[in-house]
Amino acid sequence: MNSASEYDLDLSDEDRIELLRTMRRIREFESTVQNKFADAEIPGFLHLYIGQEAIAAGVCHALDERDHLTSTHRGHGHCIARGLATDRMAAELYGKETGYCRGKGGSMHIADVEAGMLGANGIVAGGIPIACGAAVSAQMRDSDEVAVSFFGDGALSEGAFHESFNLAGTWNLPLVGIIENNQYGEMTGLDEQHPPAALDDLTIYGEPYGAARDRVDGMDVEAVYGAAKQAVERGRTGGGPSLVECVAYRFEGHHEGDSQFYRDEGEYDEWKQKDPLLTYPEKLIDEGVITEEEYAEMEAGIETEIEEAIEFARESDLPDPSEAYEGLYSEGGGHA
Amino acid sequence: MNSASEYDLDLSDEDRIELLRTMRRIREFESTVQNKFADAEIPGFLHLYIGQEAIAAGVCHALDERDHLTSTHRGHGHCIARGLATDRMAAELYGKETGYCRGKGGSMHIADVEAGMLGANGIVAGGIPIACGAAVSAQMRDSDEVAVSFFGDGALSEGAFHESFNLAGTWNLPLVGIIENNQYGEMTGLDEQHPPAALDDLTIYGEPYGAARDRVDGMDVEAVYGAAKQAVERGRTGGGPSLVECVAYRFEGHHEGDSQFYRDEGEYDEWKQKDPLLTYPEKLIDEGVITEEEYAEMEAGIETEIEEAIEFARESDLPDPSEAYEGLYSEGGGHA
Amino acid sequence: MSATTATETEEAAVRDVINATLAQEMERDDSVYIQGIDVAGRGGTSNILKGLDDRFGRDRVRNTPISEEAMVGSGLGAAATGMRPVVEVMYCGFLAEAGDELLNQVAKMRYMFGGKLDLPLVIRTKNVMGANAAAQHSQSLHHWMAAIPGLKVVCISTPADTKGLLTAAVRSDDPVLLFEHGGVYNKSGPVPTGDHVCEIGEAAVEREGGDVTVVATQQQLWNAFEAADTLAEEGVSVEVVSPRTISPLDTETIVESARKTGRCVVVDESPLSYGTQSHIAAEISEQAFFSLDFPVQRVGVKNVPTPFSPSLEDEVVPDTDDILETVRTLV
Amino acid sequence: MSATTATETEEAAVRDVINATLAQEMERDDSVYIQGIDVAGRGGTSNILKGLDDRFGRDRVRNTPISEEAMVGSGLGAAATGMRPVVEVMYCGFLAEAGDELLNQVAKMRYMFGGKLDLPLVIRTKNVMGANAAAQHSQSLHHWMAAIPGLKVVCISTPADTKGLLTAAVRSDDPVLLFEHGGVYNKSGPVPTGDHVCEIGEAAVEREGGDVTVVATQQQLWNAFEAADTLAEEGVSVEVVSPRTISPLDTETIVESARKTGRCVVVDESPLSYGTQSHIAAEISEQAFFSLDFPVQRVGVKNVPTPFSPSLEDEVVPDTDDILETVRTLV
Ligand SMILES: Cc1ncc(C[n+]2csc(CCOP(=O)(O)OP(=O)(O)O)c2C)c(N)n1
Ligand SMILES: Cc1ncc(C[n+]2csc(CCOP(=O)(O)OP(=O)(O)O)c2C)c(N)n1
Ligand SMILES: [Mg+2]
Ligand SMILES: [Mg+2]
Repeated sequence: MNSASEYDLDLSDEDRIELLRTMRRIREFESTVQNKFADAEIPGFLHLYIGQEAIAAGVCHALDERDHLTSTHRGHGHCIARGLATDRMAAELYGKETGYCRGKGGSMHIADVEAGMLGANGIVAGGIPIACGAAVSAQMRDSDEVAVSFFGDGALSEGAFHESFNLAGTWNLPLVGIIENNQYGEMTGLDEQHPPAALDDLTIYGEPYGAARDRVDGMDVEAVYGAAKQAVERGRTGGGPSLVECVAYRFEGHHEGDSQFYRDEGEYDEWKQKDPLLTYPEKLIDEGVITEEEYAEMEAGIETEIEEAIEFARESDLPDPSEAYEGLYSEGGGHA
Repeated sequence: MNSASEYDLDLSDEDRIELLRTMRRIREFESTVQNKFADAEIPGFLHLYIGQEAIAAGVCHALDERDHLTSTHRGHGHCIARGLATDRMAAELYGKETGYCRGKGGSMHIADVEAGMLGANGIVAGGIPIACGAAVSAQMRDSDEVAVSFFGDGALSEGAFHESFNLAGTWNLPLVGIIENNQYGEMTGLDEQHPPAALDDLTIYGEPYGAARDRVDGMDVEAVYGAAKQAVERGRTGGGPSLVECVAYRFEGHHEGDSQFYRDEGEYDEWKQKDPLLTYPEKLIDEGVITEEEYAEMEAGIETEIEEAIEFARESDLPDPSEAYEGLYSEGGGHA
Repeated sequence: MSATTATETEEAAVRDVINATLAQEMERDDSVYIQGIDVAGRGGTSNILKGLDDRFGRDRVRNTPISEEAMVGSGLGAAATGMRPVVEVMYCGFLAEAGDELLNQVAKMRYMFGGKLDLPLVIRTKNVMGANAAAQHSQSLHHWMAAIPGLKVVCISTPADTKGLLTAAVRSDDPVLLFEHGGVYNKSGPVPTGDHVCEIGEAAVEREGGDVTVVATQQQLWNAFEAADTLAEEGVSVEVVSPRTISPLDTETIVESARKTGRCVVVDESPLSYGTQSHIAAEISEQAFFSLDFPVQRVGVKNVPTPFSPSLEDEVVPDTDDILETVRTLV
Repeated sequence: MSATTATETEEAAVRDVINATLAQEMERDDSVYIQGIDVAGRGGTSNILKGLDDRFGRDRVRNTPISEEAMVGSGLGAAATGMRPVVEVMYCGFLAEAGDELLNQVAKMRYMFGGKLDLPLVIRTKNVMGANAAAQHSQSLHHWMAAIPGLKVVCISTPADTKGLLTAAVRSDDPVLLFEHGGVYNKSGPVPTGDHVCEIGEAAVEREGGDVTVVATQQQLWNAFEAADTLAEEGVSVEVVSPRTISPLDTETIVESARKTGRCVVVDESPLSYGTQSHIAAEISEQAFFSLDFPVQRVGVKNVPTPFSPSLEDEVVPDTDDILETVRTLV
């Protein structure tokens, strides 16, 4: 597993502060909506990203505006890292008409295609073929765009992953797969879901496809950035697909309401030591990149942002029931 | 690519004659039905196995009665090697009520579950999950049965292959995959269908699953037998899944009617040198295992067998139209 | 053979009946086993299977990787070779991941092979509507599976049915897709205590009535009961019919009721185009044509995926008011 | 907007019209490309695409590995990012391999994302019945796709339709599933020479008549023409309606014809249970109820997979005689 030191990083102080800010914004958004969900303000499912912030932040920092990405059921972090607005995200979670999907999608389906965000996805591995298609499109249009797909360790067992990477290998597509290994698929550990041969290094799944393989500390945002940058660069310059495993941990339940009966004793505490929102601020403060005061200020600003986002969501209207019949087709609704 | 000499073979003269006989019977059956198809006696599709006989013969020789197998659209060879009767096979091809499927299946669906033959399959990779399930069943019943799935190089691009082998690796199932690499999927060469990383050794697709990998000369029946025996033994003794690539060539079109525009100059002739029905009889005669006369006699007997099989098929009745509504469920037909 | 008559009953919720019935069948027959995502530990996506792993061991309650093709396909292979698998597909929308296995393998294997092969395979899944789970998780897909000849499709609605139909499904030598429903798991009612088997392919007249027939499934059956109560107060006598099996459909029972009342409403959560309602309405319209006073009315989803927002989902998913309103147009 | 009126026509077979229309659209718009198994070289499974690879290059006529999920899913991703893919799925039964992509991604993406996203994706596939191809290859599945809100489903039947509907499909900003038919590829007829676009969602009255309405699709439309000729000789005037688009269905045109004739037969190759016929019959029965003299009759497959043997397949697949027989019960 690679740490940041294995990569040739080009991060300025501003960049590093930006990485921290992104992670902090994700964490704040997630903790806040977690509370609102507990208060029954937010309907439906909620899969929190808490613990995995370094992955979204590190990867998205390596992307350009022109790139495309697909996400998962655990997608808020990717959206925020991609630059989506937290108020419209919150509004979507609340099912409001001001949300990114006008309330039609909710937590599992936030998308902003104009921003290159081809959607969260409620289907495990559902985003991978779509990203693969964005990579085909990028290649055919002779652009140097790259398509990045985020997915969990569990998604590696779905045929959709294999067919997409096989196509990407065959066509030499600019597709970057980011495996977020958070140790579990739902409430089942990795060892029940993968052959022993794969457990130590999930990127082995990319071997037949000729994907460039990399395995990094997913709790270290700079390591993730380093790996992602290499993979993206490779895609951009015609080097074909890559598969990057980010080894991390999910601190909350699979979804809100999960009793978390399955965690091993001490496991949580051990991982908690590596929480990027403990370690990275500390590191940047230690290294003098940011002062404690500045960080506190950043945090306060973010708290305000998220509070306002929630306020925006709360105050927005629910869509008019008639909207249910709009938006299915280019010409509108669904009646037939 | 392994030749026979890499394996510890335990073939008696009788075994070797049996292997020859099986291959010869497949070839005779195939050439005969090819003619009958050309004469429009046989309806539907016909995918011939000519050129690949050594694979079915070698693999099935390594199996016991209690084992299970699944086959493909190109399945006649597997059926014959498994011991199915050529008359009931021919009858099925003719759509007659005496056929293995009472005329309901035809060439692409011959099955004899009692004989452990879980069916040809018109869906590429369609048999693999089924064989995987037979392997689950074998394991759960504490039997030492093994499930063997034959499939083409093309099937490796289907999600069904990957999900099945991933499960087999995770559960350590007695599943043996036989890749019949005949250089083409339909009319498209391997290089358009697989990433460069896989072209030299298709068993790389089994790597993430921890499958034992073996690659043999699929034109050499003894080599195939040797590889299959190892893989089967491994499955039988709790060693988990294997993936064996048999490198071979299909001498006829993808299906009858194929113009074969896609073959490279000289390619056919080169492979023809390795035709197991030229080389193996020669070898056994050279080595004194069988005399020329005995082989001629064998051939004559086989010709008679297949002629009679065709006669049986011709003389059998087409199923009564009312039979169309029988056999859908345990209690009978399909009306509802 | 008709539904076994069982006199003793006890009150139970659908979710507990599923658990108890599976336990009963696993006890009865060693070849019955369960596989699916998180079926051990968590007890399946709705915790329905809680405790079965401890009771029957991890060998018979098997967590699979997230691989629906392999889950369903291996279930088929195991069913063909001596086992009786019960596969859980968490949400019905995930059935599509095993589309080939369902359409081309499970449904066709016996027929294609000449009818000789028993395939005792049960696939349990659930329809979900009204839980703000959005389009991929909020779906009703029994109609989609019923459109495939070769699959028996059962929808469970009441606790008693649950026992009878699940028992029948596990004992059946044919592939049965059992659609549970997220909105029905916590419904309680009397359940026969003895051996109770409902014939697959038999509908039930749940309430007798003379004025209007309401054919309804799952959550909508409970809405239909509610509507029938309200209408009874208004002096309208509603006959409520539960198809129970969607394929093969017991048209006889449904048509008989339609002939009697001459007025029918079919309520289901599939889309109005090409959904269950259309087929049931077509059968009634054809076979009870000369007895009908009014056209058969269909209540369902107006051909959109299920939207997430409560205000939208409430609009889209039929409720008791929709049934009331529709019945009132007929009387 | 109605079908463009084009006066000049030329005789052509459906297979050639598909080829020419795709060529026309690829010429017109650089973002149109084709992908599928063996589409280059062989020209697709029925050689329909012959020559397009030479003309437009291998970059725009792309052979894929045998990976339906990736074929359809990548088509979707490309459609969402500026391209207009035309994906060939060789036989309609293979659609099930891309079940998730069709049900959960292609059909729902625009809606789930709030309606903002154009998805100009065409999926061409073919129904096959009557070719002794057995259950997995001999299927008719337009009803199965039509049951998914969010997919536009088109069935082509005549050469003129082929041009009009395929052109519309490629230019559409919505996902369109185009069902071709093995038994229709070689049918010839007049085709408008100019730009010819048929509105998706509009049925066509192919022949006017006053006594009976026959609604028929694809191969069965040609059988219906034949039946109408025979019946005309017997003095029965048949109106033949081609739905053309199966979803969204033009119920207006169909119901109007039913109201006029009062007698209807719906002929299609989907199963009688939960097939196209049931939905069309339900719509007619509901909307033309008071104009109908007899119940709507459905002709289709009696709920079995397609058997291989000619004697069995002939029994199962509707033919002109079945139409004749059914119409005669109504007059
Ligand atoms: C096709 C499909 N099967 C099952 C599910 C149910 N499901 C939702 S999340 C999940 C676990 C996914 O695990 P992983 O990919 O590791 O992502 P994580 O939740 O750990 O982020 C499962 C099984 C689903 N959404 N889609
Ligand atoms: C799911 C699916 N997709 C496509 C096809 C069409 N098809 C039939 S055979 C074949 C080629 C298979 O290639 P391979 O697996 O190498 O087997 P071979 O024909 O060479 O024996 C294809 C694409 C199919 N039958 N099933
Ligand atoms: Mg995970
Ligand atoms: Mg091949």
